[in-house]
Amino acid sequence: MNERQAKLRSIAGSLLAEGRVSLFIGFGPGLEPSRPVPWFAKNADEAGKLVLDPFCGPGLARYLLDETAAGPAGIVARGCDGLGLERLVADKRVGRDQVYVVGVACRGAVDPDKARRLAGRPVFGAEVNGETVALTTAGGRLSFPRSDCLLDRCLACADPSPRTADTWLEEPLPGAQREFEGVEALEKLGPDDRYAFWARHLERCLRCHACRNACPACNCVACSLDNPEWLERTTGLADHFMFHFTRAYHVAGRCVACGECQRACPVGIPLMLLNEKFMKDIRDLFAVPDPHRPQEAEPLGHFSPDDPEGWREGDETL
Amino acid sequence: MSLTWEPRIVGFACRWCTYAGADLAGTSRLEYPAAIRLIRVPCSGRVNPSFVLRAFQRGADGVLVAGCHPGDCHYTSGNLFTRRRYSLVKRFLEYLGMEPERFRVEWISAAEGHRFAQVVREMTADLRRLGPNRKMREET
Amino acid sequence: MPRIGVFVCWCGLNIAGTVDVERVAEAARAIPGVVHAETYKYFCSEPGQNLIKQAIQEKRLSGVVVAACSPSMHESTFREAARMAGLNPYLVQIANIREQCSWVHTDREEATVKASAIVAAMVAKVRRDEPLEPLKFPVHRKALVIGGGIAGMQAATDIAEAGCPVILVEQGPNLGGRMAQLSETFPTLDCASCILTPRTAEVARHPLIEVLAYSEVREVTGYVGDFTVKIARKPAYVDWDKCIGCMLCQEKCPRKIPSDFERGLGSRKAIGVNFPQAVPNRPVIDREHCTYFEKGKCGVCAKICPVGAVDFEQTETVREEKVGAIVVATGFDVLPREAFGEYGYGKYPDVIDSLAFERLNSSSGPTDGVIRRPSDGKIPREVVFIQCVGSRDPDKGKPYCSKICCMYTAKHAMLYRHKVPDGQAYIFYMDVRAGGKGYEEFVQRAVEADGALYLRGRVARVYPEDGRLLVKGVDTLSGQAVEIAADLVVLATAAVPREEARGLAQILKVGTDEHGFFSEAHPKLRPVETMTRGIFLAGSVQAPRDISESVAQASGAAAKVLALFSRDELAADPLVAAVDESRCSGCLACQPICPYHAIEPKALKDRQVASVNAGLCQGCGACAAACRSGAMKLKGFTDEQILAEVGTLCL
Amino acid sequence: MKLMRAGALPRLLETLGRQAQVYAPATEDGLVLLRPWTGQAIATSYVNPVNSLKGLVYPQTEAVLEFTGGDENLSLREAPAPAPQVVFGGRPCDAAGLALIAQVLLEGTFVDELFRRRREATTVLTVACREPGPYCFCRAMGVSPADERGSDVMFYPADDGYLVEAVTARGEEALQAVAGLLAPAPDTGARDACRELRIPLAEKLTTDRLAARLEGFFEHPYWEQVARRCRSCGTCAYLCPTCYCTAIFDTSRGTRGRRLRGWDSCQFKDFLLMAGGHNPRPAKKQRVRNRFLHKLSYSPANHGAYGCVGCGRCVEKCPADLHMVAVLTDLGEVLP
Repeated sequence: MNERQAKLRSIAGSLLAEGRVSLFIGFGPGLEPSRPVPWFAKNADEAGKLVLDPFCGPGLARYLLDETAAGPAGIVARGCDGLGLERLVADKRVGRDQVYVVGVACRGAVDPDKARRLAGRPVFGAEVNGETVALTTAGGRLSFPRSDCLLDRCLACADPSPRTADTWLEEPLPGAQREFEGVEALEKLGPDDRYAFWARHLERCLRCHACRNACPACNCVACSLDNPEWLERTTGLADHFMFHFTRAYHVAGRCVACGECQRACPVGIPLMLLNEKFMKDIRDLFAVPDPHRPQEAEPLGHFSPDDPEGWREGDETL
Repeated sequence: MSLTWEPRIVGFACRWCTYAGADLAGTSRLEYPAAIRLIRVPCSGRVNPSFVLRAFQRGADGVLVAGCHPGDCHYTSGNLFTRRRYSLVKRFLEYLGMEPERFRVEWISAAEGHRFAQVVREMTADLRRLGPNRKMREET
Repeated sequence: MPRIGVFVCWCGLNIAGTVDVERVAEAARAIPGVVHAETYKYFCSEPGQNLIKQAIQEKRLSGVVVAACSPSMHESTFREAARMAGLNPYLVQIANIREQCSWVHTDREEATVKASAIVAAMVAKVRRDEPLEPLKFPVHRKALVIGGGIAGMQAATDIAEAGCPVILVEQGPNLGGRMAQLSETFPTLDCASCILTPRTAEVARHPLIEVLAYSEVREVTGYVGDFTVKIARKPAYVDWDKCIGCMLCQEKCPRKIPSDFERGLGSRKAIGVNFPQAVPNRPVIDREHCTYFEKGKCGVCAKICPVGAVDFEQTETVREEKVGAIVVATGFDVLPREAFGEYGYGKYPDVIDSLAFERLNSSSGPTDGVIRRPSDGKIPREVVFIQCVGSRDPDKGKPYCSKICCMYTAKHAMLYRHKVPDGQAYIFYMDVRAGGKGYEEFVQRAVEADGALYLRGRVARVYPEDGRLLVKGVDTLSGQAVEIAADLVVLATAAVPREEARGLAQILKVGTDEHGFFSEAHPKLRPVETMTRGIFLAGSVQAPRDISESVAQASGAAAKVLALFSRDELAADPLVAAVDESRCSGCLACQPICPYHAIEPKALKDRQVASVNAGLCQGCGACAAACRSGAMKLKGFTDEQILAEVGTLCL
Repeated sequence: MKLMRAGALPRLLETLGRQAQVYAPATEDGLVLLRPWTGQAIATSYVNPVNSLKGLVYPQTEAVLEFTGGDENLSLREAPAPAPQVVFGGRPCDAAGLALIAQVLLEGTFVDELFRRRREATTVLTVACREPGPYCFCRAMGVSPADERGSDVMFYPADDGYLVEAVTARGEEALQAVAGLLAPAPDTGARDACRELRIPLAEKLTTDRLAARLEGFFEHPYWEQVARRCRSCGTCAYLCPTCYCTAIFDTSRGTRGRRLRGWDSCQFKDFLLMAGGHNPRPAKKQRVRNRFLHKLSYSPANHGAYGCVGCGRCVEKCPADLHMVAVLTDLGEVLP
C-alpha cells in the first residue's frame, strides 16, 4: 500500500493528539481518486483520512495565512509549499514558529484532466517513475511520458523538497536551478507577435482573482487591485493588462514559482510566463542565482551601486 | 494615421533634477516638441511602475521616467531603486509587446536642459514614426 | 463639492505671447469642479495676488491652481497669498505653463492645448489635496558631542560659548583624544600639549559642558530637535566624586602593564591615568590586569586611598538625556600591526609606527623626549621612515590617501634632526602631498634645513642584520636598488575609522562608506551634515583630517547645531509619508528602501503595521512606490493624485 | 422537426449573421469558448464552452447609462440598445441557466430592463448532449441533457448532422430564414437519445427532499470545516451559468462617463462590505454557506428551482475543489 501516506497519517495524528498543532493541512479524499482536496485535520480521526499520492495537486502554503491565527498548524510540504511558507514568513504574515513542517520529496503531481484525457477514461491511481507515469484505470495500467501527465507547474519545478522542515517524511531531494525556456521562446518573437500572444490570453481573463488568491506572495491585508483608483471594475483588455502587469510586478522578486496561480486560472492564462520573465531578468541583471527562493535581501528592496541599466541592454536582448 | 496626429508623451520628472532641467530648457528657450507633459514627483523612486501602465492604458503613446544621475539623488538612493525597478519594467513592457521606443528611462540633471530637450525631440521623432499606440490602451 | 479657482498668468508676453491665455481659462471653466477662472498680466505682483485672495474669499474656493511659471519660482508666493486669504496653503498647485510650455514651444495652437492639459492635470491634483499644516518639532537646546578629542572639544566649546548646554561623551578615561598622544604639531612645531591642555581645561571647567568620560552612547531614538540618548558610564572601580586625584593609588599599585597610550613603549599601572595632565584627573582600574580582580587579593589601592574612593563593586550605570542635536567626533585609529609582515612590524622591536614615534618625541613620553630605539635604548643614527603603509594600497583594502602622513613624517624627520643633529632620516614616499597653508614650505624645510633624504619608491623588505635593520627598496627616480642599514624604522600606517565607529553608526542610523568612515549628506555642499537631520560630523570620523581641518569642521558643525538651536520649534514640510493602517500588512517592504530609517514596525492589537517617523521622513516617496497595497501615502504626491494627473494628461 | 447536415452549419450561421452578431464555439489555446463567429472553424467536440451563455446575455460589464458634463450641467443618456445576436453551441444546462436568471430578473415585481433588452435581442441555438462530461450532473438538479428551457432552437446531434427543432416563435423565425438548409427529419432518434442520456455523476447524488433536510442546517459546523479550503476567488460565480449578482459602479474620462453594472461574487470578502465599514459576511464560512444554501435552499423556495443546472464548470475549475458535487456528496453524509 501507500507507505508514505500511512506515515504521514501517523505523524499528523501524533502532532494533533499531542496538541503540538491545532490543525494539520494536507490533502483528503475528493470527488474521485484523481482529485484529492485540501484537507484540514483537527484530530487524529481526520488525520487518518489524509491522502498523499501523485494526484495531490493544489498548493497549500497560502492556507497558512488564515489557519495559523488560532494556533500552530502542521502542514505537509513539498518544495513549492515550503517556499510559499518562506514567502509568508519573509513578509511577516506567518510566524515560522507557528508552523510545523512535514517535508516530503515530491516527484511531481499528475494533472487529473491531462490524465483522464490521455487514458480516455477515469483514472484511479498514478505512479511517477522517473520519466514515465503509470496510470491505473479500469482497463489496466497505462504508461505515459511524465511531460504529458504532470501539472504544468511541476514540469518546471526545481524544488522537490522544502529547504527546511521540522521533520522529514522521507529523504529530501536536492533543489536545482530553474530554466526559463518558455520565456526565452517568447522573447524571440517580435513585439507585435508578443503582444498578440498576451492579448489573446488576457482577453479571456475573468478577473475572478483565482490567481491572486492562490498566491502565497499576494498576501496583503488589502490589495491595490481592489482599489478602483488603481483598477476600475471594467473588464476590457486594457484593464486586464493593468491587472496582470501589476500583479506580476508585485510578485517580482517575491514569486516562489509554485505555479499555483496558473494552476488555479480557469481560463488557461500562462501566468508563470509573466512571473518567470521577472525572475529571469532579476537573475541576469542583479546576479541573483535563484530569484524564486526568498532571499535575505529582497531583490527589489535593495540595490547595488554597480547595478546595470537594464533598459539599455534590454533593447538588444529582447 | 492622420496628418495632424501628434504623439502624446507622459513624463515623470524628479523635482530636483529632471523637472529643474526642463525648467532650465525653458529659461534657455530651447525649443522642443509639445508632445511631452511632465508630472512632477519628489524623486524618480516615487514612480510606481503601474503609473506607467496607467499612462499607456489611458492613451499615452510614450512614457518617460527621468531623475537624477545615479550618485546624485537628493535622497541618496531613490534613483538607485529606480534603476533596479525600471531595468525590470522596461524589459517586461517589451516582453508584453510594447515597442522599446515607447518607454524610456533617462538621467537628466538640473543642468542638462539641452539633454532634456534632446530626449523629448528623439522620443517624439521615434513615436511619430511608430504612430499611435494601441497596445494596452483602452478603447475610447 | 470642490470649488476650484484657476488663475492663468500672462507673465506679460512670456506666456501670453505664445499661449492663448483666455482660451486656457475658458477650457478651465469647463472642468468639473472649477468655479472660477481668470487671467491677469502678472499674478505674482501685488495686485495679482490680491485678485487671487479676493476670489478665494468671494467664491469660497476650496483649491487654487495658478497657471504661471515653474513652481520653483512662485509656489511659495502663491501659497502664502492663499494662507493670507484663509485657504490652506497646501491647497494651491502651480501649473507650469511658462518654463515647460510657452518658452519651449512656438506653435500657438499646440502650446495653448498643452497649457490647458497642464492646467487640467493640476486641477485634478488639487481636487485630491488635503489641507496640511507644517510639522512642528520642539527643540531641546542641548547638544550631545560624542568624542573628546580636539574636534569634539572644539564643537562642545563653540556650542557652549553660545549659551547652549553640551554633554560631551568620551569613551576613554580622559579628554584629548589622539592629539594628547602627539609631541609637536605641523607646520608650526607647537608643542601639542601646550595648545591642547588649555583647551582641555577650558572644556572641563565650562559651566555649560558636562564631560562624561569613560562613557558610551548605547541608544539613540527620536529625531532632530528631540533625540533621546542613553549613555552608559563604564565602571572605573573608583568613585570619581570622592577621588581627589592625588594618584597615590597609581604610585603604590604593584602591577605594571604595557601602556596602549604609549603604544607599548612604556608601561602603566593597573590603576591610574594615561598621562600626568589627564582631564579629568581621575584613575581607572584596568580590570583585566588588576591582581585584585584576577586573584581576589591585593587591594593596595583601596587601602592607600585617603578618601576611600576605590570601589571594586562599581557597576555600569545608564542615564538618559534629551538632546536636540548630535555631533559625532570619534576620530580615527591606525591600521593594526598584524597587517604589515613585510616590514617586520610587530616582529622587530625597532620597527614602530608613527604614533609610537610621537611618544618617543614627547617630553612626557616613555623616554622623556629622548629618541631611543626600543630594543636597546640606543640613540638611532639612521632612521628610515616609510610612508603610505596601507594607504593608497587597494590590496590592503585602503585605496584612499590618509592625508596626514606626509606632513607628520616631514615633522618627524625634522624633530629627529633637531634632537640627533648627526642623525640621518630617510623617507620612502610615493608622492609628497603638502597642500595646506605653510605645508609645502614645511616639507621643504625638512629637506633643506634638516637634511631629510626623500627616496621615491616602495620598500620591499625589512630584516635584521648585525643589530640593525636592513631596509631594501627601490628608488624609482634613479631606478636603483636602495639598501639602508637603519637603527629604527618608522611606519606611517593608514588612518582607519575606530573599531567602535561601526556600531555607533548603527546606533545613530547614519551611513558609512565602504571603509567605515561616516558619510556626509553631500560631499560638497553639506560636508558636516549627515543624512539624518540633526546629526553632524566633525574631524576624522568622516575621513582622515589634520588638526586644523578637524577644528574648522568642528566649528562648522557647531554652527549648524546653533542654527538649529536658534529656533523654539523646527518647522518641516508636511509633505511626508504616512501609513493607512487599515491597508498595511506590516510586511515592511518599505523599511529597507527608506534612506532615513524613518520606518519602524508598530504593533496593533492583532497585527503589526509600518509606521513613519515624520521627524525623520524627508518625503522622497520611495516607500510609497514600494508599497503593494497602497497603504503608504506620500502626502501631496499620493497614488490617487498622480493617477489623476496621468489620466488627465492622457485625455 | 427537421434535419440539417453538419456541413450546412457555416451556411446557417452565415445566413443568420446577416441580421445579427453570431457566436459559436471556437478552440483557443486548447480551450473551447463561445466567440464571435467570423467564419472560423466551429468546435464540435466539447462538453461545455468555458464561458457559459450567461456572459452573452448578461455581460460581465455593461453600461447602464452614459453621462457628460460637469457638476452643474450633467446630462444623462440611456445606454444604447443591444444589437441582435445569435448564439450557437450552448448546452441545454446553460440555456436552462438563462431561463433561471430570466425568472429572477424578469418575473418578479422588478423587471431588469437591461437583461430584458438583451435577452430579447438574443436567439439561443442550443446543442443538446449525446455524451456526458466527467463532471456533468444536470439531472441531479432537475435539468435534462435535452432540456428546452431557455432555448429558441434545439439542435440534437445526429450521425451526419443535427435534428433541428424550434422551441419558441423567435426560434421558428430563425429557422424560416434558413429553411433551405433543412430537410424533413426521418425520425426522432437523435432527440430521444439525448432525452434518455444517462448522467452517471448525477446518479450518485441524492437531492431528494433536500430543501426540507437543509432546514436547521444553517449553523452546522460542516460549513466552517468545508469553507476552510475556499480561497474566496470568483471562479465558481463567474463560470456559473446561473449566478447573477452584480455591482454598480461609475467610470469617467474627463467630462464623459458611464454608469456600469458588472458581475460580482458573493465569495469575495468585500462583497457585502458597506460604506460605513460593516460587513455582514466577513467570514469565509458565511460566504461559502451562502453560495450553497442560495442554490440549494433559497432558490427553490423563492423561484421553485435549484439555482444550479449541473453544468460541472465549478467541479472542473474550482482551484480548491470546493464545488456543488463535493457539497452535495458531503451533505449526503452529514444531513439527516
